[in-house]
Amino acid sequence: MNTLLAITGLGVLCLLLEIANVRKAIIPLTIVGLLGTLGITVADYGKVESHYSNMIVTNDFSVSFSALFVVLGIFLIALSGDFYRDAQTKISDFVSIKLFMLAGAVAMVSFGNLSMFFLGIEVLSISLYILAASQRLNIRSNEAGMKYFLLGSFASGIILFGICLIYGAMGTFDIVEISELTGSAELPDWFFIGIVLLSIGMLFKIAAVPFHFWAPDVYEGSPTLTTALMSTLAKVVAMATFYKLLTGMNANIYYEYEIVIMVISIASMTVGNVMALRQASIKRMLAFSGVSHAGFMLMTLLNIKTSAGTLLYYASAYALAGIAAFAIVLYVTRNKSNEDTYNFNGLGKTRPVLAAVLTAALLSMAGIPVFAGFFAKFALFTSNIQAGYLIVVIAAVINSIISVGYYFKVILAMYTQEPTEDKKPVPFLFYAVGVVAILLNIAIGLYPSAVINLIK
Amino acid sequence: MDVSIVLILLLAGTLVTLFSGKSAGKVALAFGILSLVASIVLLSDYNAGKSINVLATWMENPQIYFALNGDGLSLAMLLLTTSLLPIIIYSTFGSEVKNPSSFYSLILFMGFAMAGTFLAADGFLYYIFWELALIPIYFIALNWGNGDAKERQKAVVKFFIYTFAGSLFMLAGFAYLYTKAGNFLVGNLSNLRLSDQEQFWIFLGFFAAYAIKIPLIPFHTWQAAVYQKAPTAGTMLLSGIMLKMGLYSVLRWQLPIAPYAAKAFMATFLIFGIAGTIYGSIVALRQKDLKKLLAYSSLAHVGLIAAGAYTLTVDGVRGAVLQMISHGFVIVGLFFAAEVIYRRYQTRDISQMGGIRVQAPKFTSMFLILVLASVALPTTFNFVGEFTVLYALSTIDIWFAIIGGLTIILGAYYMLKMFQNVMLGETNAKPFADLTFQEGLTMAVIIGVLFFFGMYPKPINDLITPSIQQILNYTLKS
Amino acid sequence: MGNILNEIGIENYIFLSVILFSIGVFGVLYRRNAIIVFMSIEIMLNAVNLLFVAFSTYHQDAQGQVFVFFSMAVAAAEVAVGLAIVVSIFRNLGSIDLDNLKNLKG
Amino acid sequence: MDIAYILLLLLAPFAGFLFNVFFGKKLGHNGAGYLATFAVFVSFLVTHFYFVQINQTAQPVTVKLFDWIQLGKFSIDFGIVLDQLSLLWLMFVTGIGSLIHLYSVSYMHDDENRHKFFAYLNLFIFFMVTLVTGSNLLVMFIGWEGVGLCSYLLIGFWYKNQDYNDAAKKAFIMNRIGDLGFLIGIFLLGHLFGTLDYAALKSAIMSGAEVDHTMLALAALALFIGACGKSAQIPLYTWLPDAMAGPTPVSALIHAATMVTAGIFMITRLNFLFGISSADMQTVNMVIAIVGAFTALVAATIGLVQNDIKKVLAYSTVSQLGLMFLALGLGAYEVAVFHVITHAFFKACLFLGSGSVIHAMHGEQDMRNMGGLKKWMSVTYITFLISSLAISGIPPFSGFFSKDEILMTAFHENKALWVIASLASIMTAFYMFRLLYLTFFKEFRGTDEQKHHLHESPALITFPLIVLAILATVGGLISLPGNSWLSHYLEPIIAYGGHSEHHLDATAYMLMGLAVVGGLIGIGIAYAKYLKKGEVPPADAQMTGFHKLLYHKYYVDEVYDALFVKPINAISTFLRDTFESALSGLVFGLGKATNAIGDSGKMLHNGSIGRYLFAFTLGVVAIITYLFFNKIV
Repeated sequence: MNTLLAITGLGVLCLLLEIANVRKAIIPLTIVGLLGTLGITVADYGKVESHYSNMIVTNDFSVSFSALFVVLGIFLIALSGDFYRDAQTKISDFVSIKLFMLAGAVAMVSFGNLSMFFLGIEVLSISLYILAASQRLNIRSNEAGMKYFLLGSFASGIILFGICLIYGAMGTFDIVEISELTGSAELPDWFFIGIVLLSIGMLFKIAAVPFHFWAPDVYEGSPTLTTALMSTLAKVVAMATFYKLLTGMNANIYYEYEIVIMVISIASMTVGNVMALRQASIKRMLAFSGVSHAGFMLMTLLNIKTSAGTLLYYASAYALAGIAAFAIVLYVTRNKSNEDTYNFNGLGKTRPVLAAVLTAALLSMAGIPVFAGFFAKFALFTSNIQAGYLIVVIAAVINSIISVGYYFKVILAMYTQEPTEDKKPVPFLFYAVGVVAILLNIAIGLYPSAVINLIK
Repeated sequence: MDVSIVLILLLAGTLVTLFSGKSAGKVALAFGILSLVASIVLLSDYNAGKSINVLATWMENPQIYFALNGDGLSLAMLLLTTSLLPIIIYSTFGSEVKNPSSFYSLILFMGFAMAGTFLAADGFLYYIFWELALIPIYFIALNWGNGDAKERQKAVVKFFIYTFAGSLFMLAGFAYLYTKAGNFLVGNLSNLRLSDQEQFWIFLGFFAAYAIKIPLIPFHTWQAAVYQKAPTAGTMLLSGIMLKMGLYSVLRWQLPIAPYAAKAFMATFLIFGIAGTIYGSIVALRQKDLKKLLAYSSLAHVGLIAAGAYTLTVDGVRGAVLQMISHGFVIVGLFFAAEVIYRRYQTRDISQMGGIRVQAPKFTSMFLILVLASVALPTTFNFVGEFTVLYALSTIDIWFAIIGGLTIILGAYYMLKMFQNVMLGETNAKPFADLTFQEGLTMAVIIGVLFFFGMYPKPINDLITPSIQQILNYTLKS
Repeated sequence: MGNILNEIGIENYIFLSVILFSIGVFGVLYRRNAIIVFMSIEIMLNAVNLLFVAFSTYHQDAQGQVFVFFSMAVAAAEVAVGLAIVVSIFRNLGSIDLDNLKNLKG
Repeated sequence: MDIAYILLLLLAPFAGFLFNVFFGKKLGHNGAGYLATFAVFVSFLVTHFYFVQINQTAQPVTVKLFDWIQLGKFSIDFGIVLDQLSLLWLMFVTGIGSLIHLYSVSYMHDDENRHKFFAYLNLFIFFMVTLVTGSNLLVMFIGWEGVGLCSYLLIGFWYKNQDYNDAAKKAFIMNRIGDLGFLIGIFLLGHLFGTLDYAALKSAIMSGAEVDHTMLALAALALFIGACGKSAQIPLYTWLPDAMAGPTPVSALIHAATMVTAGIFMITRLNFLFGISSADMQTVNMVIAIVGAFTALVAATIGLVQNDIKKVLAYSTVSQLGLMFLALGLGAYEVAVFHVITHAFFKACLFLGSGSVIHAMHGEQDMRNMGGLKKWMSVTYITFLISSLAISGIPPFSGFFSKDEILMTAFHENKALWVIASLASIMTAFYMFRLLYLTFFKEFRGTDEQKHHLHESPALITFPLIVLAILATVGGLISLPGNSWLSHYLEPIIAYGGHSEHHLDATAYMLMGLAVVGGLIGIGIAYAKYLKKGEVPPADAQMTGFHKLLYHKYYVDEVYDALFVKPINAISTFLRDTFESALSGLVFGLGKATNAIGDSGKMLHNGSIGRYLFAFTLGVVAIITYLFFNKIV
C-alpha cells in the first residue's frame, strides 16, 4: 500500500519539479525516492494487510514482486538521463509516466479486487502506449505505438469481458470471495469462460504464442529504453499478475486448462527461440527471446501451488539480465539508426567491461551456471518434474539448446569481429546499471535461496 | 586442509593472472605449481587417513550442499588436472601469446572448473563446474585459435552448443533425481531406489551429456574440428583433461545412480565404445592435418576407455582410470610435438613435413617415445591401462577383447605412418631447429611420468582401487 | 427492474453482449481505417459494459455498475492516447490506413 | 646376491643403451661400438656364470623385482626366472650378440649415426633378455614388444629411404597382429587360472584341475598366432624378407639368430600347455605342425629364385623357422630348441658372411652382379661354405643333426609332413649352393670399379665369422643322436617327458641316409646348373611363368595389399571425406533446418496488424473450442 502511494507521490513530484524548473534534479531525486520506496516496500515484508475494503492486499507475494519492480524501475530511470538527452524539456513527462506505470505495476500485483486489477493493467498499458509512440517524428515509433495500442485495447476488451463474466458468475469482484465461492458452489459455465478470457488477455500481455505477434514489432519500433522497459518490467509484471490471478481466484482447477497452458508454453518457447535465430536486429532478437522466456515462465503455472518463489526467481533473473543487456544495447546503439548485431562488432576489444557485462547477461539468459538464469531454469525443471510434466521439461531443454545459437551470435560479434568504429565515451550510469544489474544477477545466482524462498 | 584449497588457489590464480599484465604466464605457472603442490599435500593427508572432504550447506531450499569429495578417484583426477595444468602453461612459453593476461587467466579458470568437476560430491555443484568449464575453452578456442576465423567460429560454436545440449539433458536428469531424493549428494542419489524405467531415462539423459563430451561415436563430430582450430594449449586442455570429465562422470554419477540401466544395456555401450575405437583408428589413418589425426586417435582411445568403464568390472574401471590418466599425459605430449613442429614450419599439414629427423634428433627421439606410448608399448603407462581394459573386456566376452584389441594394430598403423611421414625421409628443405631447453623439458617431464608409472603403476592403483570398489558396490548391489 | 430482467432472462443479455462484442471484433478484424477500428473496439468495450449492468442488476449488486464507470474512464483515456498516436501517424504518413503500417516485420 | 647379478645381467645392456644415446657421439670413432660390445659381454659373463651353476645344481633362480600390474583376480609382478631354458637362450643371445656387436664395430664404422645403432642393439639385447628371463607371460610380453620396437628402429635405421621405413613399419604392424593374438592368449589364461606366472600356470595345469579344455586350446591357438607374428610363419611371414632393409648385422642378430626364435621360445616355455593331451589341443598342435611345414616349403620355393643375397637368406630363415614349428607341433620341443641353436650359429654366420660380401661390394646385394669372390675373400668364403654345408644338412656339420631329428620326428608322426619337410630341405641345399656358386665362383660380373675395390674384410669382421663357423661345425655335439646332452639338460622344462628319443635303429639310419642324399641332390642340381653350365639368373623383365610367380613371392604382398591395406585405406578415405562430413552435416543440418524454419517464420510475422489480430482471434477461438470439446466450458 505504502509503495503504491509513494510511487504515485513521486510521479506527481516529478511533474511539480518541472513546474519548479529544477529539471536536473528530477532523475537523482526520483532515484533517491525510489530507493526510499524500496526501503518502505521491504519494510512491509512479512506483513499481511488489506486496505480500502480489500482493494489492495499486501502480502509476501506482492511485496517481493513490488520490490523487484522498484529495483527495475530504479535501473530504468537511471538509464533515462542519457537516453532523453535530446528531449530534456520533456524529461519530467517521461519519468513521471514511468513512475505511474510503476504504480500500475504495483497495483497489479497487490490487487484484492478485480477492479483494482483492471485499473492497474490499464494504467500500465496506457503508459506503455505513450512510451512506445513517444518519438513523435519517427514513423517506426508511431507504428509501434499504434500496433501496441490496437492489439492492447483489443486484449483489454477481452480481459474486460472476462472480468464481466466472472462477476456475472460470482456477483463480486473481490478475489477472496471469489476463491471461496469456487470451492463451494455449483459454478455457471461463465465463470470458466471468464477465467479463460482473462487468461488470454494476460497471455497477450506476456506475449505468449499465438498472442505474441505484436511483441517483435513493438520492441523494434519503440525507443530502446521503452523496449527495455517492456521486455523486462512489463513482461514480469504481467506474468506475476497472471500467476496471482490464477492462484488468487483458485481457478486453475482443470487438467485440460493445464494442457492449454502447457501447449502455449511449449509453443512460446519454440516459436520465440526459432524466430530469434534469424533476427538481424538485437531488439527484435530480444523480443523473440522474451517470447520464449514467457514460455518458460508459463511453466510455473503447471505447478501453481508451490512455484511462486520459482516465478519470482525466474523473473528476477530474467529481468536483471535484460536490464544489463539493454544498458549495453543502449550504449552501442546510441546515435544509430538501427540496432543490428553488427553494431556490436569488436566491442570486446574497445569496451571489454561492457562486452563482459553483455556476455554475462546473455549467458544468464541462456542458462549457464553461475548466472541466475541457470538456477532459474533448473528450479523450473524441478518443479515441473514434480508436477509430472516431463514433456515440457524436455521441450524446455531442447529450446535452451536452440537459444544458445542466437545469444552466441552476439557474443561472437563482440569478440571475433574487428571494431568498425572508435570508442565512444560511456555515460557513467550505463556502466553502473550494467555492472550492478549483472552483479545482482550473479549474486542471486550464487545464493538463489535468498530470492526463491521469499515467497513461501 | 581440505580439497577446497586447490579450488581457492586456482580461482585466486585466475584473478591475479588477469591483472598481472605481461608476466601473466609466469604468475599462472606459479599458481599452477602451487595447486599441484597443494594436491600432493592433500594426497598425503588422504593417505594418512585424514579427511579432506568438504561439506557445507550452500542453500537450504532447495537443499544444495557445497560438498567436495576427495576420495581416491577424485584425487587421481585432481592430480591429473593439477599436474597437466603447469605443463600446459609451461608449454606455451615458447610461442608468442597475444593478450597473455586473459589467456592464462582463462586457462587457470578452466583448471578451476575442471578440478571442481572432479571433486564435487553434490550433483548441483558438479553440474555448475561442468558447465563452467565450457566457457573458458570457448573463448580460448575463439580468440586464440588458428585458421580461418569463420570456420573456427563455426566449429567452436558447434562445439559449445553440442556439448551444452548434452549437458542440459543431464540437468533434466538431475532435476528429476532431486525431486526424488530431496538433495543432490552423490551418496544419496546412489541410494535411491529408482524403478527400471526411471533408471533408463536417467541413464540416457546422462549419456547424452557424456557421450558428447567424451566423445563417443557418432557424437564426436565437434571434436576434430575444434582440436584443429583451437590453440594448442586449448587442445591440450580439451584432450588432456576435459575428455576425462566425461569419463570420470560416467564412473562417479552415471553408473551408481542408474545401475540397472548400466547392467541391462552394458553390451550396447560396450559396442559403442569399441566401435569408436575402431572407427577413430580408421579415420585417423588418412588424415592430412596432424592435429586432426591426433584428435581421431583420441577418439579411438577414449572409446576403449569408455568400454572399460562400462564393463562394470573392477579391472575394466581401473583400467579405464589408468588409461584416462596416461592418455592425458601422452596426448598432451603429442599435441605439444605438433606445436613444436608448427612453431618451426607454420603448418600442420603432414604432407609439408618429413625429413625432420636428420635435423632434430632429440625431438625425434622424444616424439617417437610419445608415439610408442600412445600405441601402448609395454613399459609405458598406456600399456598398463590398455592391457587392463582389454583384459576386462575379455572377461565379458573374448570377442570384445579381440575387436577392441584391433586398436593395437590399427593404432600402430596410423601412428607409425604419421611418424614416418612427419619425421622420416629425405632431409627437409626447410631448416628445423632442434628442441629448445623449454621444449625439451616439457617433453621430458611427460615422458618421465609415462615411463615411471608404466613400470610402477602401483601408487595410482592403490589410490583409486578403493573408490572404484565402492562405486561398483553401489552399482552392482541392486 | 428486476421484473424486466426476469422476463427477458439473463441469458439473452449475455447473448446480446456476445453478439455486440463479436460485431466489435469483426469490425476490428475487417476494417483498415484506424478510426473505425477504434470505434469497433469501443463497441466491444460497451458490449461488456452492457453486460456489467445486466449482471449488476441480476445480482442486485452495485459494484458492477461502479465498474462500468471505471471502464468508461479507462476507455476514454485509452482512446485519447490512441487518437494522439493516430494524429502523429497522419502527420508522418498522410494516411491512417493500417495497411500502410508494415515497416516493422520479419 | 642373485638380485645384484640379475640386475647386472638385465641392466648392463640397458646402461649401454642409455650411455650411447646420451654420450655415444662423444666416445670417439669406435667408442660407442666397443662400449656396447662390452655391455653385452658383461651379460654374457653373468649368463655363463649361471649356466655353469645350473649345470651343477639344476636349481632355477627366481627373483621378484617389484609389483607391476594389479588385476581384480590376481597381480602381475616383474619377476625374473633363470632356469635351463632361459639360460640356454641367454647363452646364445648374449654370446652371438657379443660377436655381432663386435662385427658391427667394423661394419658400421662409416655410418654417422653409429652410436645410435649400438644404442638400439643394446636396447634390443636388453629386451631380448627381458623376454627370455621374465617369470610370467606379461614380462615376456614386455620383451616381446620391445624387441619388435628395436627391430622397427633397426630395420628403418637408414631412415632417409622411405622404402626402408615402410619395411620397418610393416614389420612392426605384422608383429602387432601377432601380439594381439599373444594378448588374447594371455587374457584367456589369466581368466582361466588367475595367474600368468609360468610356475603357477604349470602347476595349475599339471594338477589336472577342471578347466575348460576348449578355452585352453583357444588360448594356445591365440598364443601360436603371436608366435607366428614374431617368428614369421604363414600367414604373417612377409615382413621378414622386407626386414632385410636393415643393416646386415641386424639381420644376423635379430632376424636370424635371436628375435625370430622368440616364438619357439614361447611355445617351448609353455610346453606344459601345448603338450596337454586333449582333442582340441591336438588340433592346435596339428595346426602348428602344418603351418610350420608349409611355411618351410613355401619359403624354400621362394628362396629358389631370389637374386638378392640377403633375401635368399631371409627366406631360408623363414623356411628353417617353419621346420622348428613343425617340430613344436609334433611335440618335439627339445628338437626344436636344438635346431634353434644350430640355426643361430650357421645362420648368423651366413648373414655375417653376406654382410662381409656386401661390405666388399660397397652395398651391392644382387648376386647377378657378383661371382668369383672366393679369390679375394677366402675367409669369408670358407666360413660361408661351412655354414652352407651345415644348413644343407651334410654331416658332420651341426645342421645335419638338428634337421635330421626334425625329419625323423616328422617321419614317425606324420609321413605327409615328412615329405614336405624333406622337400624343403632339398630345396634349401639347392638354393644355398646356388647362392654360394653365384657369389664365390666363376668370373666376377660386377663393374670394374667394384672389382678394383674388392678385398677381404678386416679382422673384426672375420673373427666372428670364424667363431661362428666353428660353432656351426661342432654345434651338433650338444645333441648327438642317441646320446643327447640337450635333452637331458632340458628335462626339467619339458612337462610331459618330451617325445621318446628315437632309437638308432635301421629306420633311423635309413632316414639319415635319405636326408644326406637329399641334401646332396640339392647341391648337385645347383652344381650342374650354376657351376657346370654357368647359368646366371635372368634379369627381372625376362622371367616367365612359374619362375616369375616364385620370384614375386607368389604375389602374397600384393594380395595382402589388395585384401587389407587398400580396403582399410579406402574406407578411411571414404569415412574422412564422405561419412565424417555427412555426420557433421547432420548436426549442422539440425541447426540449418532450425534456421530455415526461422526464415520462413519471418514470413508469418509480416507486419500486418490485420494478420496479428486475426491470429489473436484464432488463438482465442482455438482455446475456447478445445476447452468446449473437453466439456470444461
